[in-house]
Amino acid sequence: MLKLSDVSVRYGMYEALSDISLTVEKGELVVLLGANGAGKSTIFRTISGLNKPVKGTVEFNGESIGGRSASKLVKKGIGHCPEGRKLFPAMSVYENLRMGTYAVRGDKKETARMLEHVYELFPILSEKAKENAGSLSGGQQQMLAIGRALMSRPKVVLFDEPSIGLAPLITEQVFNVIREINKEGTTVLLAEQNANAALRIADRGYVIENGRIVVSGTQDELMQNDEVRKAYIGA
Amino acid sequence: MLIETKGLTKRFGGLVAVNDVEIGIEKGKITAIIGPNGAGKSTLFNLISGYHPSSEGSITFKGEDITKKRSFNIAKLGIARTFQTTNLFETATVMDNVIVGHRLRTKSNVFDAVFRTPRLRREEQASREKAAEVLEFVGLEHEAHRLVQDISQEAKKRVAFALALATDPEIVFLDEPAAGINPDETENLAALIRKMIDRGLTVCLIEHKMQMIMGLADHIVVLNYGKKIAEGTPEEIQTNEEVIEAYLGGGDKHAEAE
Amino acid sequence: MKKFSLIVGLSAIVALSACDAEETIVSEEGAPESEPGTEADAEAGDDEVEPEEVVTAEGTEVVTIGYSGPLSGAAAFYGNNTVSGLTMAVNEINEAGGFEVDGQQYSFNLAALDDKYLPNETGANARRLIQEHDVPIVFIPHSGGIFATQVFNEQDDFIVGAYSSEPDITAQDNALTWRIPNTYDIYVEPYSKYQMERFGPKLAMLPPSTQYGYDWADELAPAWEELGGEVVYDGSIDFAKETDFFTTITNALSDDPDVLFVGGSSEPTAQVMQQARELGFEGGFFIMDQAKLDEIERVLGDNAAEVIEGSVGVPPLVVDQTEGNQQFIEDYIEHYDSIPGSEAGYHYYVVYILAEAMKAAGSVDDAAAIQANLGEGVNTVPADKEIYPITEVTAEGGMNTEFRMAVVEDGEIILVEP
Amino acid sequence: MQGLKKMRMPLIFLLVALLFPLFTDNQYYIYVVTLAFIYAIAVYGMNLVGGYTGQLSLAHAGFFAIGAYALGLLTVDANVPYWLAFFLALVITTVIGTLVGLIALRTKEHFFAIYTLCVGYIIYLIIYEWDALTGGVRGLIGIESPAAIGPITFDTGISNYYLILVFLVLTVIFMKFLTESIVGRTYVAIRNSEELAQTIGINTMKQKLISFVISTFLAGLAGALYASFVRFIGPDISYTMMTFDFLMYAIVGGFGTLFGPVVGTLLIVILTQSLQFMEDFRMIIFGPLLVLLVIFYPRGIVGGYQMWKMKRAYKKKQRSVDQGSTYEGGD
Amino acid sequence: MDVLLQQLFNGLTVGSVYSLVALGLTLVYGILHIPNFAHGALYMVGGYITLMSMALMGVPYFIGIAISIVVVGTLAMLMERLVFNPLRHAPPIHDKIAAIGILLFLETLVQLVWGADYRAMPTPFADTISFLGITVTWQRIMIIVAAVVVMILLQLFLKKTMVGAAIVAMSQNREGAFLVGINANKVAMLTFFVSGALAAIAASIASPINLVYPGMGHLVILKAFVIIIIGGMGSVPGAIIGGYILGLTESLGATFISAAYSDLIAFVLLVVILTMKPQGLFAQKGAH
Repeated sequence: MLKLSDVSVRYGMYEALSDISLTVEKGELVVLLGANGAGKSTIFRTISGLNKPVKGTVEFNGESIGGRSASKLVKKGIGHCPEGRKLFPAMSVYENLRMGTYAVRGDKKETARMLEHVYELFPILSEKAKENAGSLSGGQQQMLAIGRALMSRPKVVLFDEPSIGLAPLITEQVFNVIREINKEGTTVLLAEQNANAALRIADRGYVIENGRIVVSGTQDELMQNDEVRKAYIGA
Repeated sequence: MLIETKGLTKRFGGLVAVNDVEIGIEKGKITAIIGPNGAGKSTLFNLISGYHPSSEGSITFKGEDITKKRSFNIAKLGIARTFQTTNLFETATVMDNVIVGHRLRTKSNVFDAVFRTPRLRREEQASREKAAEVLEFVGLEHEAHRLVQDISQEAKKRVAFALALATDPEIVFLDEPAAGINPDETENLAALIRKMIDRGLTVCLIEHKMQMIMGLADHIVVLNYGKKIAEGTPEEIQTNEEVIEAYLGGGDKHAEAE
Repeated sequence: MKKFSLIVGLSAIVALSACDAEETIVSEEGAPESEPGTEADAEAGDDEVEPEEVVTAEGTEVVTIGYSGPLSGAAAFYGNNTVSGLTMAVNEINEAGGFEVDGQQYSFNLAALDDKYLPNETGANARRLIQEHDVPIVFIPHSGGIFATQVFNEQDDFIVGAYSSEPDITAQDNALTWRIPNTYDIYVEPYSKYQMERFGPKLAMLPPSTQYGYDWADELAPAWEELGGEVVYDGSIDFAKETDFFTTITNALSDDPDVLFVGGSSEPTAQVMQQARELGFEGGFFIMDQAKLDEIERVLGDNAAEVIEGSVGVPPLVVDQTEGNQQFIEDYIEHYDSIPGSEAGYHYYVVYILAEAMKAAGSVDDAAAIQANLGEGVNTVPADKEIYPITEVTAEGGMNTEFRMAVVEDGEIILVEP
Repeated sequence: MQGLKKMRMPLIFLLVALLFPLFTDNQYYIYVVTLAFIYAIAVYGMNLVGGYTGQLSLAHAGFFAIGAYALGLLTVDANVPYWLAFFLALVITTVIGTLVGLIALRTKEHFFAIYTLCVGYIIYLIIYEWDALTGGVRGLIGIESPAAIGPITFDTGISNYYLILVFLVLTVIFMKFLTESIVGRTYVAIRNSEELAQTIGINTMKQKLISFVISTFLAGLAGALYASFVRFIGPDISYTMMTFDFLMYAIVGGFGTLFGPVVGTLLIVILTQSLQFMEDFRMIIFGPLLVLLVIFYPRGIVGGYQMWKMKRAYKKKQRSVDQGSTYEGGD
Repeated sequence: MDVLLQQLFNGLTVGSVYSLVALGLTLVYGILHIPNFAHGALYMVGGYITLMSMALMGVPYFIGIAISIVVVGTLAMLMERLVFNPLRHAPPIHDKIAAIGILLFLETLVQLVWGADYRAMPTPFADTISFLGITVTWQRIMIIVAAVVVMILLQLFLKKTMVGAAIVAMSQNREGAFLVGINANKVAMLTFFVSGALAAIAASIASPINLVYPGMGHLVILKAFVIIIIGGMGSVPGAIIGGYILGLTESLGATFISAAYSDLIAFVLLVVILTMKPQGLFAQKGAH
């Protein structure tokens, strides 16, 4: 459903991604592992149209989308829950969720259904619907970010390090929700530094180092692989 | 210990970015500060270099309390730093960028400048020589007259190093020196950092490229959630359960049990 | 980028060379042997801001007269009015074949430059007019520019044609200054008497915060009090700064004045008067001589009659028709499609006086002689060109006029003769 | 040798400036060029704090006016001897500049620009409204020409021209020494990144203040010269539009370059005069020109030229290095 | 006549105008972080378009305002496209200079086309009414009512419609806005349009009680800057409240302190505030 072939991205002179090829099948939960700065976020930003590849193709459902603008891609069904959440701090929780439907606004019924669903996944958001996003705790903000990404009814969602700065208990809760979302049929691509927790819910994974894919494999293969560990702490 | 912090804490609103951190940086050694994203590493740097005032705790440099000092005064004491993103003066030459680094060791004022006093001439000469010296040190002597916008990313990093070195520091704090450069270049930078130690400097760096860190650092401090969770040699860190958990995620044992 | 630098460079060169080219024409024109006519015409086109060209009489020597005033910027309207009078007179004289001085037939050329109301620009312009046109006189319609020029006009030997009723201008001990309008002090007493009698002794002052407005106020306040009146509010109103005149007018009216002193350009004056009426003011308006009752009437449209009732001011030219100015008013309306104000009227008139003074002096370039013969000039201007009843030209170079006053009674603008 | 070669253009310019009055007896040209020189001095002030230190100050017409009014009031109302008044005018401007700078420089970027814009407006309003002191909208009449220094008198246009040229040349030399020294480099470092400047040990607040004060000093100097040259001043000289004019001169010539202010000011002032027949159109050209310049050529004429020269020189040097000739550390 | 009441009312009138101008300025600042010095020129053009539509085409007042909204809104949009968009990566000093360039251009253009003289704008609401010892005209009531209506409509637009909310969203987090599918270019253009429209409305309703002339935007824009600094750069409620505060302060200040220096009040207020709080009173958090 999502396919990157030999994608390279540059920031000025620096090649942030070199010849990245990866695929995500419909319904899968795929995880990207790697240390900070390895290139995970750049992959995500390239898929969702925030960065343009200098080389290679990005395909979504067979259609080439490399270089398309982010606003068009959201419409096509790519949801992106970014690193750092990128919420609208002075808007209420409800308004943030409503903004999530921006690309697919119009269908009021679906929006209402989706809102219901997000509140189901994260009851706390329903409780705090009228509060400003900026006043929420880190975990709640992460939930809101996930919820907002879901509001556009994406076919595939990219979660970029959703566990950052979250207490372990909350992290687990977030991962459970991600798994649930995946089970409901949404394809998920997850970038994590929290490797083990991520692998536990993933079908497959890729390990990124210095902008390249160094290892890929199924959940089990990666769990046994020392490369994962090396990619993180250099040993 | 060249630099020591005790109970160092920084709060931004409700968020505790650095929480009761106690670290010591040994003279002539490479100390690395690592930790997952958002662990508070950069904030720690900002506190030590006087860029943010700390909420609690103390920082000493050679036994002197520098907690309340402003950044430019801290620089004068011999503490230099670089930034994650190098904000150099792009449309000036490398040399011009670096010369000003020695400004804090000079005393010339507007009066000296306008009347070209001997002091100014002396200090300009010193600044220029210093710049040439540090550029040679970082291996950029041949790029000295190019514009910064025309040199490579790695060379820019070196310019930033040179600028920091031109302040005649005793200790240099490097914030993600290898971010945004390719693996080969990373190697070269690591060599440069070692060279700095050989010259008697002390280096403290934040870095995410673990291979580089593990091969380079003498001492590693690991932060997570603003707290120091471990410190030790690279070997110790690599086998430290808590560190592995911080990086690879909770439930490691749990996962193996499955 | 390179391409762009090329374009910028080229345009700079073109501009500079254009500037050179212009200078060439000017110097040729300035040379005595140059043939007037075609070149003078081309010249006029260059310097003239007015789209209109000055005509030149065939077979005459050309005397260029200078002008520097606000032709752009906030006061451009005023500046253009002044120029319109000059232009009209110059054209008339030239069309009639010019004028004869000492056996030689001359025609006028007008070089009008813009100074945006800025004194330093006036200084530059005056120097330019001297250098490029060797003008015997420069007309300047604002006191800042006049003062800035008085610094060097004696040295450079040209007359300042000062259109300003500021008394200081003739108090500068400058031998080559010709003050064109009357100083405003002659209006003060009769206007005051009339209004005090008709409405009462309480005066609120709300002149525009311009130099002229302040000058007037300074003259008026003591005169009013001398007549037994009382100044209950001494303020000013800044048309360019105030977002809402109501605030200031409210304050001016808070002590229930009988008479309100207002003025400035006609549009804002009308606005102030109307708003004063809106705020319930029922007294009379004492209108400074800049604003024209007829223009105010026109701006106000339907409401005019009740607003301007009880006003006293300078008679509009159209009301103060004499044998001398009737033709002028008609011609002006035909030409500019608007009613001439006193700026236009005076500037029209002074060109005729100047021509006569030149005749009397027997020279078109001896500034001192021309200045000395201004009084003679006034006397010899043909009666059908006498726009205003000038009584004298003082030793300091100030022209004084017969007193005139217009009042609004029962909705009619009536001329009160002395 | 090399230094002389580098200064060739400016020296030619200086020579032309020195000889200019000998070739023309056109008082008008001399007057206009003198005015341009005066403005250029003020533009240098703006250039120092804006172009070098990176703080866009929009109060400069205000300081220009303070210098002018201080001189005018001291000579006209207080009858202070000219050169003493001149000196005092500079002191007054500098003191006010210091006070404003102390407060204004606490703000950054947009706030600083807006703040200084408002300060400039306050100065204008005070000059405009306080007519007991400043003569208000009437302005000040009859300001003295510069008093004679020994046998040299300044009562003609040409002598004023030379006097002001001397001040301009002094200003340029001052700026050259200042900006090319490590002191000036400090300012550029602040423009480039205040954060970085602090970490290399620069007390940015202090340095910004010094450069701001110098810039107001230059504005005041220009104002004082203006007052005694035009000999009449009104509130217009403190209006925002005057600041915008200065800014335009600086941008066209090259913001943050040594000769930009002279080039920009002379070019625009002369252009403005020669385009007088199209008064109304001028801003229609200059407005978009300003916009185009900042979009495509932010360093103006001089900056663009320098960039081009520098690149060419580097290429040359590269070539000579490639050819194995000895490397010479120039500059 | 009750001076105090009358002045309160006057302050309300002026404050309404200030608020509308400040609103446009604050919206643009919120989105693009540009202090748009050319906003005063938009205000001025707004006044002229309304006046000239009425004078030259003979359209009624309200149609004139509508034309003005469209024209000035489009002009503002063009400004964004042609000038500010190309400058978005330039140092912050550049967009300020460019804005000044636009200001000079527009002012001269208007002057060239329509002359520099003061012009009065006729209004269909010239009648006066008196109550509680104060006198008002229908035009003034119209100003206050129209301003409130426009503010409510704007608030509804920003709160209730997705397109309007996109403006707010983008001012709070640019990248977050991209990720929910907001097109940055479109929103920037829309914001400029709205800001131009607000300036046009403000000028059109204020002109009948004032005058139309090329310099009419100078002081208004300066004061609008003061307002948005006081109210928080980018804050919509701040602009509204700040506008009214300034309007009332000025009219009372002119009465009880000094008429000549009443214009100074705004600037002194600003200087005092920035002296104490260099980041402004309500520095927005998380918006940038």
